[in-house]
Amino acid sequence: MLDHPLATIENLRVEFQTKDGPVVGVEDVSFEIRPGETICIVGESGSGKSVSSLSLMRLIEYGGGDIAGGRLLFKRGNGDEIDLAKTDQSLMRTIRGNEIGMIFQEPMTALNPVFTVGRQLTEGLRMHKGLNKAEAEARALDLLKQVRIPEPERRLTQYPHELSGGMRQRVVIAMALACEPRLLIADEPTTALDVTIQAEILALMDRLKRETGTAVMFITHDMAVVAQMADRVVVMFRGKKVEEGAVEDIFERPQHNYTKALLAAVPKLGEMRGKAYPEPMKLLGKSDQNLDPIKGSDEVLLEVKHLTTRFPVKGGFFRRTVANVHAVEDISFTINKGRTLSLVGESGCGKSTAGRSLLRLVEPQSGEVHLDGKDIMALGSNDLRAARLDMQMIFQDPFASLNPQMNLMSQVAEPLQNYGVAKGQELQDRIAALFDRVELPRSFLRRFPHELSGGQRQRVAIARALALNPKLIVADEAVSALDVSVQAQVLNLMMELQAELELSYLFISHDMAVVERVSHDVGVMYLGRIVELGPRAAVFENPQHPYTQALMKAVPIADPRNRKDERELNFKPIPSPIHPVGYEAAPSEYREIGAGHYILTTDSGY
Amino acid sequence: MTDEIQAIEALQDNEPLKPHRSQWGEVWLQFRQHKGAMVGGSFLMLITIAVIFGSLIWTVDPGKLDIRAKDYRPIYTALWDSDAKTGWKHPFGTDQLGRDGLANMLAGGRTSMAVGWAAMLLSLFLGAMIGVLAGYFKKLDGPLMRLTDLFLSLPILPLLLVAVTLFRQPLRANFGPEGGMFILIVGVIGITSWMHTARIVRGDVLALKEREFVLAARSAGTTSRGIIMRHLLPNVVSPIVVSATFGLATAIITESSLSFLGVGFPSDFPTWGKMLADSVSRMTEFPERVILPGIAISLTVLAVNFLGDGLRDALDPRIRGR
Amino acid sequence: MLTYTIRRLILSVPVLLFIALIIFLLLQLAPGDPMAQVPLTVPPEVKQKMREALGLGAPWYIQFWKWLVQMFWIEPMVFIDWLTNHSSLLGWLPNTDFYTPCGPAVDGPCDLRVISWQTRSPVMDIIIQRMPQTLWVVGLAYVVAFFIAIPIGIYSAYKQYSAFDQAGTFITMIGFSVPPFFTGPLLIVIFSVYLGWFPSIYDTTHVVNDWESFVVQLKQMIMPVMVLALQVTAQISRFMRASMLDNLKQDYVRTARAKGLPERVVLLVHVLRNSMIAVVTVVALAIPGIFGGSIITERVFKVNGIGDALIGALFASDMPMVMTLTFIFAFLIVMANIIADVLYGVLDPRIRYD
Amino acid sequence: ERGSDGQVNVIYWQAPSIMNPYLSGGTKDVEAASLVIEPLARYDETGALVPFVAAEVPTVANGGVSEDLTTITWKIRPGILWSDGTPVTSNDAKFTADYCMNPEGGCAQAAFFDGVKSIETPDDMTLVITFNEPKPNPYGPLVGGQSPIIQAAQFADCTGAKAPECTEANFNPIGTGAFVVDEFKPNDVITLSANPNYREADKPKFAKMVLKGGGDAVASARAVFETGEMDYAWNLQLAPDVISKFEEGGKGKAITGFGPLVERLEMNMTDPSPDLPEGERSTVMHPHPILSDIRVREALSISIDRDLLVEVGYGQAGKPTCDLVPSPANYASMNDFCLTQDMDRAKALLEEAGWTDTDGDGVRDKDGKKLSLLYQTSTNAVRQDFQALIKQWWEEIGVETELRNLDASVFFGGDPGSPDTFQKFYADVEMYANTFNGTDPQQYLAAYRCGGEPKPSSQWQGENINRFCDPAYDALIDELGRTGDIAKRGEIAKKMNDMLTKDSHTIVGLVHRGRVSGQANTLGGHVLNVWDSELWDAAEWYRID
Ligand SMILES: Nc1ncnc2c1ncn2[C@@H]1O[C@H](COP(=O)(O)OP(=O)(O)OP(=O)(O)O)[C@@H](O)[C@H]1O
Ligand SMILES: Nc1ncnc2c1ncn2[C@@H]1O[C@H](COP(=O)(O)OP(=O)(O)OP(=O)(O)O)[C@@H](O)[C@H]1O
Ligand SMILES: [Mg+2]
Ligand SMILES: [Mg+2]
Ligand code: NI
Repeated sequence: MLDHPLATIENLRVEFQTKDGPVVGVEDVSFEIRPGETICIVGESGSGKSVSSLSLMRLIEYGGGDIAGGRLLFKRGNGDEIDLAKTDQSLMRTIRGNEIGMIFQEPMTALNPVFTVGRQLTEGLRMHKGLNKAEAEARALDLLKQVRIPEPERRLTQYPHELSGGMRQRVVIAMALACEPRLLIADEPTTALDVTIQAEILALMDRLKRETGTAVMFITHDMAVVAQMADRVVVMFRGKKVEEGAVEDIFERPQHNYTKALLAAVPKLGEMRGKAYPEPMKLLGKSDQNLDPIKGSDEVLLEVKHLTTRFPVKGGFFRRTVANVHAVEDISFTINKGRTLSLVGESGCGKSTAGRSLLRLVEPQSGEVHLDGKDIMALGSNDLRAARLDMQMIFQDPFASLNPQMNLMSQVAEPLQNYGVAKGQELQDRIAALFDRVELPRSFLRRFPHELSGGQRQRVAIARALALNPKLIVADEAVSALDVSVQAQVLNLMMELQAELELSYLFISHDMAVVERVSHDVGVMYLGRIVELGPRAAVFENPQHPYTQALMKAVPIADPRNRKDERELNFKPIPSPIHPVGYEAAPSEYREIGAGHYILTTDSGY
Repeated sequence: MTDEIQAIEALQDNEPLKPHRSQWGEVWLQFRQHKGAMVGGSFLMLITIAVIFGSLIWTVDPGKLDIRAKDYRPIYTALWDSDAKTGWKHPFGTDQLGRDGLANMLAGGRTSMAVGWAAMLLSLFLGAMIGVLAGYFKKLDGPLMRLTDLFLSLPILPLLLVAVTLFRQPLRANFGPEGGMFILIVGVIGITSWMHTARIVRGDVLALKEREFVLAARSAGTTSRGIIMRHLLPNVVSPIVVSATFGLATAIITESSLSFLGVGFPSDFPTWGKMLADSVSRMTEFPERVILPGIAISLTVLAVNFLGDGLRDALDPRIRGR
Repeated sequence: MLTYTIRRLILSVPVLLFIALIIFLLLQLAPGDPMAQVPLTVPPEVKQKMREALGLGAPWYIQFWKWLVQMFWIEPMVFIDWLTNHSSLLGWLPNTDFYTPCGPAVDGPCDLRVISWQTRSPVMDIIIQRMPQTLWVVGLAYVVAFFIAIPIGIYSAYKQYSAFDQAGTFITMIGFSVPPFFTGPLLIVIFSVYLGWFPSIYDTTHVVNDWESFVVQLKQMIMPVMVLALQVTAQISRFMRASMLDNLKQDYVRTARAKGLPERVVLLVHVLRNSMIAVVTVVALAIPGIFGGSIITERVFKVNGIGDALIGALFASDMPMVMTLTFIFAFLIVMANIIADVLYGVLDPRIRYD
Repeated sequence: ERGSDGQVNVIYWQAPSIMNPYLSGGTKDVEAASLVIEPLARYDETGALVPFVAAEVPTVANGGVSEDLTTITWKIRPGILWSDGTPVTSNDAKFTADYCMNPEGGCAQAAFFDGVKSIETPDDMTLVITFNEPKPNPYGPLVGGQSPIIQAAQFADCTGAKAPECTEANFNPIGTGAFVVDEFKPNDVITLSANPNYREADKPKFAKMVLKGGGDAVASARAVFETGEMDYAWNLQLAPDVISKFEEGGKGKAITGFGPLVERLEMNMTDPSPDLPEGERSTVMHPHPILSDIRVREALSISIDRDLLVEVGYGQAGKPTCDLVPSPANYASMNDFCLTQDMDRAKALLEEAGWTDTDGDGVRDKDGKKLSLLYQTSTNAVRQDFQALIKQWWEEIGVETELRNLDASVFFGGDPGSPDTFQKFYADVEMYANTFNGTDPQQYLAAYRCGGEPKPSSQWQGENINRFCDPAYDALIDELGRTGDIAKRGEIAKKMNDMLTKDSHTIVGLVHRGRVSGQANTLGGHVLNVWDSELWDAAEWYRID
């Protein structure tokens, strides 16, 4: 009985029509998913993971793709087996959302900007489960609580753009889980999430699987997550399945060269223990690597003092300001030339807002930002533009931050043209070189954002930020969507540039292992404040703030035999960063507990 | 298991690279593949060539009155009515004063097309510019939109009369009676018809500028000008294209009503709109006199519409190649 | 956004005054003479006397000031008096008597209302007299147009380049590019002359009080409504289609589909709401048009509504009438635009006003 | 039987705005008012006076007009009642005259009361009007559709500056005519019903009349001829082929009548060149460089084929003419010098005047100046056809012509600020039609007095549009004013007419235009009258079954 697969993918082939002729998204993939099983799909970025899953939903047609061959067998709730590849869309409609749920990779664009979260959540419930409005809302609230969104009641009435990247992702997850589907396709569901919440979500999925027998098709690049979750693993590479097997087998006895390379590239927490400075990763198969630690300089590049950013919360028909989101509350830090400061912290704690505030992409309420001695806050719009030559940003959601109507060449060329750095042939060469460095084929220069996989888009965003050789790069989850092999390359690239050009990074990430590898200093944020700030070694090896300690504990380990127990996780609910208009926040005060190692003494809410 | 793991090479192109094309190059390429756009475009081209060079082939003077040959029916009437007054001398018939229909269609088309296009482009330019500026720059929004309100509420007729009073003489002196009139008409139509476009574009821009890629462009140091030209305008082509189609039709029709007000071209200067308007009273007897210019206007507008569809699709990478 | 709305409303006062001033100056500057329709047999001296009697001799700022006083002080008094004395809504209030009409039997100070030069009667009375037919005909035409255009726009976007879409494109484009001064008489020739179904002349004195008279009313409205609706439908459906097309390719549509929502909901809820943002403008700009009437259609079918009053007044250079009508029109435009802007904010939460 | 024929529908495509002709002067308003209020006497279709409110038409013969032509005595018809039942008295008539002569009232018909010295009412039935000087034609005040009698009681408080404030009275005047106003919707529709106190017990035959306004001439014609919705349509100024096509509808016919209306070309005797400083353009300071030469004017005139113009533009409703005064017979010269087109002579005249085509471009020139004219008129389909035809003929004789058409409200409006009024005449030739009231052309001809031209100092007002000036003509004007004998007057007037046309070609007559109206076949009793209101005989109308 158990051997009766829920879904079988046989020789799937998907093609896309582009103006340069057809492109093969998936060449030949076959695997099956059994009820109650979690199958993880890992693989190179762009290998066809998302395309396979979209094909299973038959949504690929709407994106310009075409199932050119193969069968997609699915066993329905009533026992019938149908070939999804041939089912008509009206029948698919009763399957989608109800029997197969899907979590999308890019949370920003996946949500309708003009409807409240609550509306979008309840829709499917009322549709498939026939709930009335109140019931559906109750269930939606329940779902939001399950995905651990702080203040779920208020979120229901908020609009997607008012949520942080992670919160949006969790809304999308909640939406997919809403109808308790029999098959859940999760495309990088935890990519934008910090470890604590990731752990919660994984636990939630696990519970779902155990309790309702839901099968999960889990797409991720994060080997630690694979190790924690998977029953079986499918490895994909360049449009083909290259390996499949039980999770222990894959981890312990990888067969295919790619699988081996993948596993070898996984960064592990604790690897850097005892080392004072970050150093590039050793890449397999490459011999001529420079693995010197990157020291950086003692010269201050960026100095941030008492930075505070708040967003108004609107209510009522006329959407008046009723309160403020204290997204960033009195944070101060400095970054030296050639060094990396990482910001870690729970989703929604204000990391992105802090990064954006530095570039004044959102206007901070108060505070000072000095870049290389220049007072950023005082600049007029022209000077600000000039100043941005020295600081660039990689956005968290690469898809949303790329103009859908411009080809990648033009998008990467844009900053160069803006500042008149290069022209003509030189410009093209530079961009081609950038593409080489982020490991994208040059033919992609002619493509458009929607024709790329998530990871490929992210690499374009990185290339764009690197184009100008700025002094400071704010990298907001810059490598989170990349598979580990590419991630390692990109991280190495970033460090290489740092060593060469004395670049500084403000590195925003939730991946503690990555953070450990790249940073000189680490700031831990909680509810808009930095609760702990200090040299990486000090913070990682000797976390003092209770929140930091909890965070460290939640980091998953890439070992299938060492799974974390759900019971180990216990997090406090996150308090609200929203305060009524006129609320005075207390200033942040710190205690120095070691050389340059500070912890917050003001009540942070944790 | 000690055998060396091979490094994973980056994805390589397996075909030689095609040369890079600019954004507009891409659009053009795409545009050329759009069936509707090509049909519309070639039709428009045909009409344009016909009205520009047609008079070289059909050399009859459109203003020439031949009262004996008045009220000729178009040649096709002979198909069902052998008694009809037809002849190859006047394939499209003649009007009540014996002016040749075909020659008038050609000459009228020249004026109508010129006025239509020029006025439409002017109004689009004004509309798109004001709309984008108002939507993008918060400071300009108020003043520009109030300006739009003002223009929307100005009564057109007095405005026209004032324009004529003030500008006809100087324009006539500088550009001749017809050239001066052309500028005046185009100016007047353009200036009184940009407001819808402006408001629609502004509405779209207001929403667009909150998108993250605009933020990203700003952080990449794109100037406001660049953001407008590269990121906002291509994303608002849809409404602009629709406005363009309507703008063309309205301009052609408006031109004809202008000449009633004595603001338009001299009465012996044919245009499609005027031919249509003049013949309405003889609609039942000589339907061709309304239908021919009517069809010409409609088809031109239709062609522009298809062209616009093509342009929009061409600018939209998601529909490309499909 | 309430502050925004209030600010806009307050700001609209000087804006409207400014618009009034500009319109007034424009009308002053425009050539044209209220005596143009007086036959040439009337000697110029007499015409000059008549002009003076109309108050044309006074400098423009005095004329403007007079108009302002009449429009914003005296007319409201008349209106309040009417409300408290005659209207069923506020008739229960004690009768007020702010307005002292001029005319026989009154000596001493009296209030002069805005008087039309053509008819020598209060402009407001004429406007009120003409409003019903304009609202009936033009209003109905817009309503019909909305109800036809929105579905057409949605469906042709959804099935882009289908036969339906192509046919729709064809018809709307023809419909728009053929002017009403042609379609109007065409309909009359077909339906009034050949078929004899509908009257070619609209009877403004017709009173609807039973089914039969309602049918008569319907018959006389059908043709003007059709002519107008054709134009409006063309416009709105095109904008609707374009806007829908833009939104259909967004990612959230995929999410909505992934939820298993039926296409109807995907289109009519998710895409439509986003598309409406652009269409709201078109609709909002059309609303003043309903009150402004339609010049050509009203003329062709002799509906004699507001549009006809305006064009008649323009040709007769009836300054007070033109001024008042255009001002009311300007007022409606400003208000409609405020509503549209507020609606943007409501429809699209990303748009921020403060 | 009064009211036995139900309802009659009349369409005026220019809708009446007011029922008081003293406040409007617009033809449509005068005619609508004529249904309700009546003058002492009207002109009939032959141009003869017939008494209406008066008992008879006073003449020198019957002693009603004094021998010295300075007083006229009217007797009110006995027993005549206002529609409210009160009797009409001479006091009403006197009141009407005072009403219009009030300098603050801006009376549109003030010209009819010109030269009135005093008005007395010796008794309720007698009205004596005394003039300042002998009036050869004393039938101005209170005669004809333009100056009907209004009720003193109704308008008592509406005199002078207060005149416009009496909306109610202006819309619903109490009168003696066949109908009374039930509802007046300005510029839209007037509903009237039979006057219960009308002086003839069995009239009017129609119980109701609806006078609908709006639309255009084509639509009105259609309503009468094709759909039959309307019984009578006013002023169908349409091309003859259009009208005859409509008549095929079979529901009605076009009726025509001729007054003194002449479509003419006016030659500008002064220089309209834009190069002149403002204030000197088109003034007597600068004679016209081309048109001052009579030979050019004559050439322009005789190169026109008037028969063709009539055929194209007016058909039955037009006759070719060379005159300014084409009727009545007593005053009409009936010149025929221009009636045959003579291109050769025209060319010869131009040659003679020194205009030759030296550069072979088809346009004559002299001293390096082209023979090029700007020809303007008001916008109207027939006029545009005329322009096209005339331009063609002129180009044939080597005259380059630029056409301009202007909105009628601007062209005929006297706005001194506009360059486009017919008075300012910033063109070389202009075309329009004009006529005179009643049957006497004295005032009409008097317009062409030296100094009577529009000029900056007179705010561009004035009737001498051509800027014609001839002392001999001025002398004739004075003589005509003094002459009472009808035959003698005719002679003088003809001479004056000839001076303007045949002898100088200053005014080039084109078409003697008639009025065309449309009448349903089922409407009887109507005679088209061009000398008075078209609705003058509404009391006689009846329905033919
Ligand atoms: N609409 C499209 N048009 C053309 N090519 C496409 C399109 N969508 C995807 N592709 C291509 O198909 C391949 C597979 O993409 P897919 O999105 O499945 O990758 P993925 O495995 O999900 O990668 P990632 O981990 O980076 O998200 C990629 O090479 C991508 O460039
Ligand atoms: N435009 C906005 N309007 C209102 N609130 C906002 C807006 N943008 C962000 N917020 C709020 O500010 C807080 C911080 O958001 P931010 O995006 O900085 O989080 P983050 O740390 O980047 O989280 P994540 O890791 O999930 O991306 C959140 O509570 C979010 O809801
Ligand atoms: Mg993917
Ligand atoms: Mg973030
Ligand atoms: Ni990750």
